[in-house]
Amino acid sequence: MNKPAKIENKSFLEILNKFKTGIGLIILVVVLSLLSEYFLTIPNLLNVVRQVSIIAIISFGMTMVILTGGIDLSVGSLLAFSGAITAGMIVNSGLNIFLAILIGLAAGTLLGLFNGIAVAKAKLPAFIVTLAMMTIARGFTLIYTDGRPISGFNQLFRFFGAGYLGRIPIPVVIMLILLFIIYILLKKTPFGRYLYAIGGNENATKLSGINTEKIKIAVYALNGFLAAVSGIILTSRLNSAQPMAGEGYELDAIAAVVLGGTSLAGGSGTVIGTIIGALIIAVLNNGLNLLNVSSFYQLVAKGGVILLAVFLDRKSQQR
Amino acid sequence: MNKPAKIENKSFLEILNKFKTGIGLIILVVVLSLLSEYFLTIPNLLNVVRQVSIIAIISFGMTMVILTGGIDLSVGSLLAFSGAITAGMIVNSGLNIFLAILIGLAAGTLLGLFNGIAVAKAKLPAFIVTLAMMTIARGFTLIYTDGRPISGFNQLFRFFGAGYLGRIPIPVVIMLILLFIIYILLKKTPFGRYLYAIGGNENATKLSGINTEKIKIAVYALNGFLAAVSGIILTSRLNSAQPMAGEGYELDAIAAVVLGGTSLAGGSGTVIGTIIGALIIAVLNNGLNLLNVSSFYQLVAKGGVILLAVFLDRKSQQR
Amino acid sequence: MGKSSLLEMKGISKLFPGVKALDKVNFSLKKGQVHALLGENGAGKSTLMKVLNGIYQPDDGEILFKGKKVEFQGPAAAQDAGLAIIHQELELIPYLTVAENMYLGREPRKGVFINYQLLHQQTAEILNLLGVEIDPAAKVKDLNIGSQQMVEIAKAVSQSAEILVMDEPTSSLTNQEIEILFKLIERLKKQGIAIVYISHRMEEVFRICDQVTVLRDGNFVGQVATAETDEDQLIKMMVGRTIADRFPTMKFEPGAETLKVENLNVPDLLTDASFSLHKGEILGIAGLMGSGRTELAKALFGVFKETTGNIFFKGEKITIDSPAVAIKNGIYYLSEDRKGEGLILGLSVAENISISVLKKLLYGGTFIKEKAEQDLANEYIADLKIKTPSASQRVENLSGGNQQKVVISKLLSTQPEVVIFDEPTRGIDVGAKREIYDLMQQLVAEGVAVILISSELPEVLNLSNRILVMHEGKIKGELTAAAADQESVMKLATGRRSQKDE
Amino acid sequence: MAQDIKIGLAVSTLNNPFFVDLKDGAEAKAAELGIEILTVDAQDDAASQLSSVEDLLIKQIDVLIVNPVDGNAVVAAVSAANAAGVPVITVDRAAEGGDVVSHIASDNVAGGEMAGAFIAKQLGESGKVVELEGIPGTSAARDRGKGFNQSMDKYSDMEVIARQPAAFDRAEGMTVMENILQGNPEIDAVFAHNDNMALGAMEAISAAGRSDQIMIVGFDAISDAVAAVKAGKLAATVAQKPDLMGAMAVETAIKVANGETVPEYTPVPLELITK
Ligand SMILES: Nc1ncnc2c1ncn2[C@@H]1O[C@H](COP(=O)(O)OP(=O)(O)OP(=O)(O)O)[C@@H](O)[C@H]1O
Ligand SMILES: Nc1ncnc2c1ncn2[C@@H]1O[C@H](COP(=O)(O)OP(=O)(O)OP(=O)(O)O)[C@@H](O)[C@H]1O
Ligand SMILES: [Mg+2]
Ligand SMILES: [Mg+2]
Repeated sequence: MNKPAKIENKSFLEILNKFKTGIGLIILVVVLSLLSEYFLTIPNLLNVVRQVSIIAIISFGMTMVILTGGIDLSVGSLLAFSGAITAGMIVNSGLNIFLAILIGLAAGTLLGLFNGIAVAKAKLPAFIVTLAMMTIARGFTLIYTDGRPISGFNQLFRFFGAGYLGRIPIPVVIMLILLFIIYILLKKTPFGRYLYAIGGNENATKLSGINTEKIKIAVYALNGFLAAVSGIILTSRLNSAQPMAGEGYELDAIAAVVLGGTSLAGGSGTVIGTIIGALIIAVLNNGLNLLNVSSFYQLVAKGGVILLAVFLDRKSQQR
Repeated sequence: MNKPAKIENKSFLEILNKFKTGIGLIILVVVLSLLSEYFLTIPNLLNVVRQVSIIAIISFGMTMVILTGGIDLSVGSLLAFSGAITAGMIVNSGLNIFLAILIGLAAGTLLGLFNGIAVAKAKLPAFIVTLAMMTIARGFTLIYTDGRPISGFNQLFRFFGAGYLGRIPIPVVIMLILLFIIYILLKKTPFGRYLYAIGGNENATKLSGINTEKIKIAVYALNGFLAAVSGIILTSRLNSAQPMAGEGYELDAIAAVVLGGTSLAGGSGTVIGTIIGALIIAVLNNGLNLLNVSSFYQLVAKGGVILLAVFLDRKSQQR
Repeated sequence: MGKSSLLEMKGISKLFPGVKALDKVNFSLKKGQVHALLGENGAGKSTLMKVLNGIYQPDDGEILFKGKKVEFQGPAAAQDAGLAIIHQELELIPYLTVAENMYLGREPRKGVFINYQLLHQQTAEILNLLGVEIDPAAKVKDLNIGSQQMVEIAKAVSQSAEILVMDEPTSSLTNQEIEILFKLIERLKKQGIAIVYISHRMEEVFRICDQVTVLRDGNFVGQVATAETDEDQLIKMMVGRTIADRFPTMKFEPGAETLKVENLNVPDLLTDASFSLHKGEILGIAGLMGSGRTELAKALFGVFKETTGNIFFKGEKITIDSPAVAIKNGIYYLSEDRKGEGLILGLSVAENISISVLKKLLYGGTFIKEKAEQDLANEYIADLKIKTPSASQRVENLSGGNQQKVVISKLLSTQPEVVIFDEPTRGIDVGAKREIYDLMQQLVAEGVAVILISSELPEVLNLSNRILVMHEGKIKGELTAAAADQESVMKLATGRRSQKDE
Repeated sequence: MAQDIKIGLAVSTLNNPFFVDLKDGAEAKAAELGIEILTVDAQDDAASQLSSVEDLLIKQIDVLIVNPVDGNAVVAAVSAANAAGVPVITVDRAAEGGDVVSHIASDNVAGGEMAGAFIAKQLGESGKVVELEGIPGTSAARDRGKGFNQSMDKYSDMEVIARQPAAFDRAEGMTVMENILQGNPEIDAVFAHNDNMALGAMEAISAAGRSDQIMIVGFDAISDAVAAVKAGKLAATVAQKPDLMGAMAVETAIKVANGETVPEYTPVPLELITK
């Protein structure tokens, strides 16, 4: 039988494919380096990774949600809500910073948990549940902040968004740690494998005796948690909790996930792909600014490059 | 055998279900009538149907796209683009109104066609293609209008958005005509049947000798066309083409479709459900305005009611 | 049903909305017994086993396991108690590996992590035990159906259960793999494991089963020892009447050449396929699983883009680059994958039957004539005896055999001149099988040219006029009906020697 | 002399004609003086503004002109510029911290008050008024609303009977106004936080045939609105001079780059445009 040969063949192709998404990024980097002398400099690259960190952290959570075949449109609002709660706890209620952060994280997790219960237990479509949550959490945020930004933090709190470890910005450090943890979670733990299983064939997973509802609830809660982490970093970075923060981030995060090769139908994808996808978007934004492309043309260019990137990626997968 | 009983049973349940989405709407109407004396008046109801027409027309197209298992996030931008082109043709290029409208419709259809080709031929994920198109078409619109509204039409053009047939606003007339046509299209023609078939099992449909690619391309083009119709009505109604018109409409349209009971996975759903879904959203907006609910609480209430509506709907389907 | 019963199911009833799938069914099983569960499609076999495994809760009746009353709240509870099931429909996760699938929910762990080393080791052991060569680290999506079925079997075996349910485990296995399975069953039996065996293949039942329980329309018909019964009696119990012969006597009057294929190639899948096909004959294609029979059929049907070679239809060269073109030319392919490629489950029986000819059922070239569509469907429902409450029933709710008849109706509605049947009787009960054979007979009599691909060798041998044998994407030889027997076909199929028309 | 000065201009959004005018004013001035100007657009997202300012700093600009999305959030961007030794000028909205050498703006609170006073005067200090609010949480919505309501509070017989958000959007302004019209048979005036909403409301009111009963006041003086005021369809609009603002910002930036001293605050005149 020629079966073993076939399998080797396949996985070789797959490696090539994984590589391909990365290649899209590399091509982009090379082109931008040629076009702008500022692009390939250490300060700018640090700049780009710092910029990517907020969206990247959200898109890690989004990857997990999408792996199960779900979607979460509420992340941008959860981000704003958690940021606002944290800021409010510090500025208005005068809480200890770490306690405030804990409460902020809990707030995001809780709303995520609600998403999860509505999707897993009540069996409502994730799209609608999280769309409703997007509106509701935004409302909560505006009510809580009375529509005004909250600001006035001390230096310690600013560390999370604006601090450095050596030359590496703290948001990047946090992002890398989370990337590592989630990579391991997906690759090495039963929980991670169950996410793929649920996305691949939920019924079969249930028949294998796995409590799929619990897993799905956990994923949405985790996603809320990660949105909260982003929200707190953003609040710290901007030195202000903006009630409208994170608007539209859900689409950026989903785009990063799909550019990274994760199927929207669930069941296949990696968080490494996602970070590459997020980097493509961030490098693009940065490059277009450096090239001084005017903002209307930026929209066209950004859409075009995303289309091209996913086209190249799928092309390579088709053969 | 007790099988005949089963079928009657099923279709009875199905009728009840269809009815249920409508019941959600009826409950909403009753509650609002009790809360506001202005709600259940002829002028206000005409008002609501006129308001719903724009989103409804888009969501008819969205229903078809979603039936095939696809999605279109670009409708809001296509709406703006077509409106701007039409307005530009009239105001800047001084074209005849009908010619201008034809060009506007062609513009929307063309971009929709591009979506279709990218999805059907290049086999790219609809989510990403239309997300990119959302950005690109918005960019085109901003470039074409230089970010400024275009206005200054004659009375004839204003007829489409602001005119009346008897007491019925023209946008409502157009919406009803389109509703009828699309209802027939879906129910009575091979094209409509193929949409359900593709959403149900694309592979099997192809092997049954149907050119699924052509059908899918046509659906996205049709969706672009309907977005253009909406865009032209909106431009006429506002007496101005706004470059940022239609932002976020894609989510409203998708929400209407899903509230109307169409499955996001494709293969099942009706355009009648969609119009009910769109009405739920419009009635809700209208009611909250009439009740003078303050803006932040409106968000929470809107999200909550959508969640409730879909919950009741799914609840009734589960038994 | 003595004291030593390992399992007793008594008076089990199960109602689905409007369908009584099980009506006071009894079933008992002893330690070390291989017990066949027989019945037509839709008789309730799978449902009974799902009740046993805690997937469904019975509406009535009780289950005694080792003499104690049990109520499994879910599959996990049944697994813990020592029950395992091989599902009729493959229930595997495409993007997970073989090992991950086998131990899904039961992964060996090292702290919070999966112990992959141990996992692969355990998997390899089980696979070795079964004697199949499958890489534990391969993704399931990259395996062919047969290997996937073996993984499903291995998964159940790995649970070291006391009762093992096998729901049609052989429907997509090669003969070789079936032999492996039977050896495994013997071994498990010796270890005292009780096996429930569901199959539509009589010869298998007589070969490995001790006892037979028969269900009909959700009712318990009877239980007999295999040694004390014969095929005819079992068939009578199943369908309520006797079926004279398993195969009809075929009469061929091959006419003019309908199809001539020269050097048909599909990169990596098919090499230089050449053959001809005549009106009024059945051309059988035999081969092991993975030999490229399906690819040959699909290449003819225009599924692949990179096909090369010449196809002559009634002497005229044609280019088939899509199924639509093939159907226009009077060629129709019946897929081996009923759910994946044959049916649109959410649509009704009528909508499925009419889909290929919808354009011929129009008013003014635009609107579907619903009456004509219903009539068309009802005609086939009557002709093919499709068991359905009405033409507007969703296909999803039909049993497997009746679903297959719907796909065949779809094919017939196009009035094809060339029909390619790919595994037309997979998972189909004896009664329905015979009906499908009769239908082929009728097609041939009407002058249709038929290609029959089947992994059930008796089917190919009994029904074909000529037989092509494939191996590794190549046609290895052609045999006439008279010259062909099990042995000569297998020789070619395993690639041992090449020959032409012996 | 000024030839090799490089100015960075970070605009809050170009999806609004007001800021397009601001940008055009700045770019026209820069072109006139032969100065390089790099424009970035934050699309009303504070985080995106910070990122794009960082990108500008990478390009070693000499002066940063920033039109903040939000006064608090922009502090991070201002600090980044400060850290890079780049002087910062704010336009239209002020930064709540960091070192800003000059601020150029018209006063939105004052504008809101101006509109309120105008309405009160026209109505004889007694009447029912509707307020169409901008996007909740934006400073323009906050400040214009604040000014307007401060002036309303001064008159005991002026009553704000409905207050609804309409997203600074014309279609939304129309829809919301339609709904308010249904619920309120008596309305004397509408104040909208921008002209887009005012023009939307105007369409709704004229469709309802109540144009002669309700006066409408907008904000921004975009060209459509000015035309409507001329035609007597809008009662007034509060004019800011965005193009002037942009031009003044560039002039100030050049002075800063050349080491000249500039005033800390330069007010740009506001003007109530009436027929
Ligand atoms: N989940 C379900 N919902 C509704 N009806 C069902 C369901 N599962 C099975 N049925 C019905 O119950 C009956 C028994 O089905 P079952 O699957 O047990 O048959 P089977 O004997 O295994 O047939 P086959 O040989 O085709 O596998 C059929 O009429 C089937 O349509
Ligand atoms: N979609 C596919 N992608 C890649 N390889 C495939 C695909 N489908 C089939 N193959 C491979 O092509 C070869 C032939 O397929 P297949 O098993 O369907 O052959 P067959 O002779 O029709 O067998 P059978 O009909 O008994 O299943 C096998 O090696 C199979 O793994
Ligand atoms: Mg079964
Ligand atoms: Mg095959």
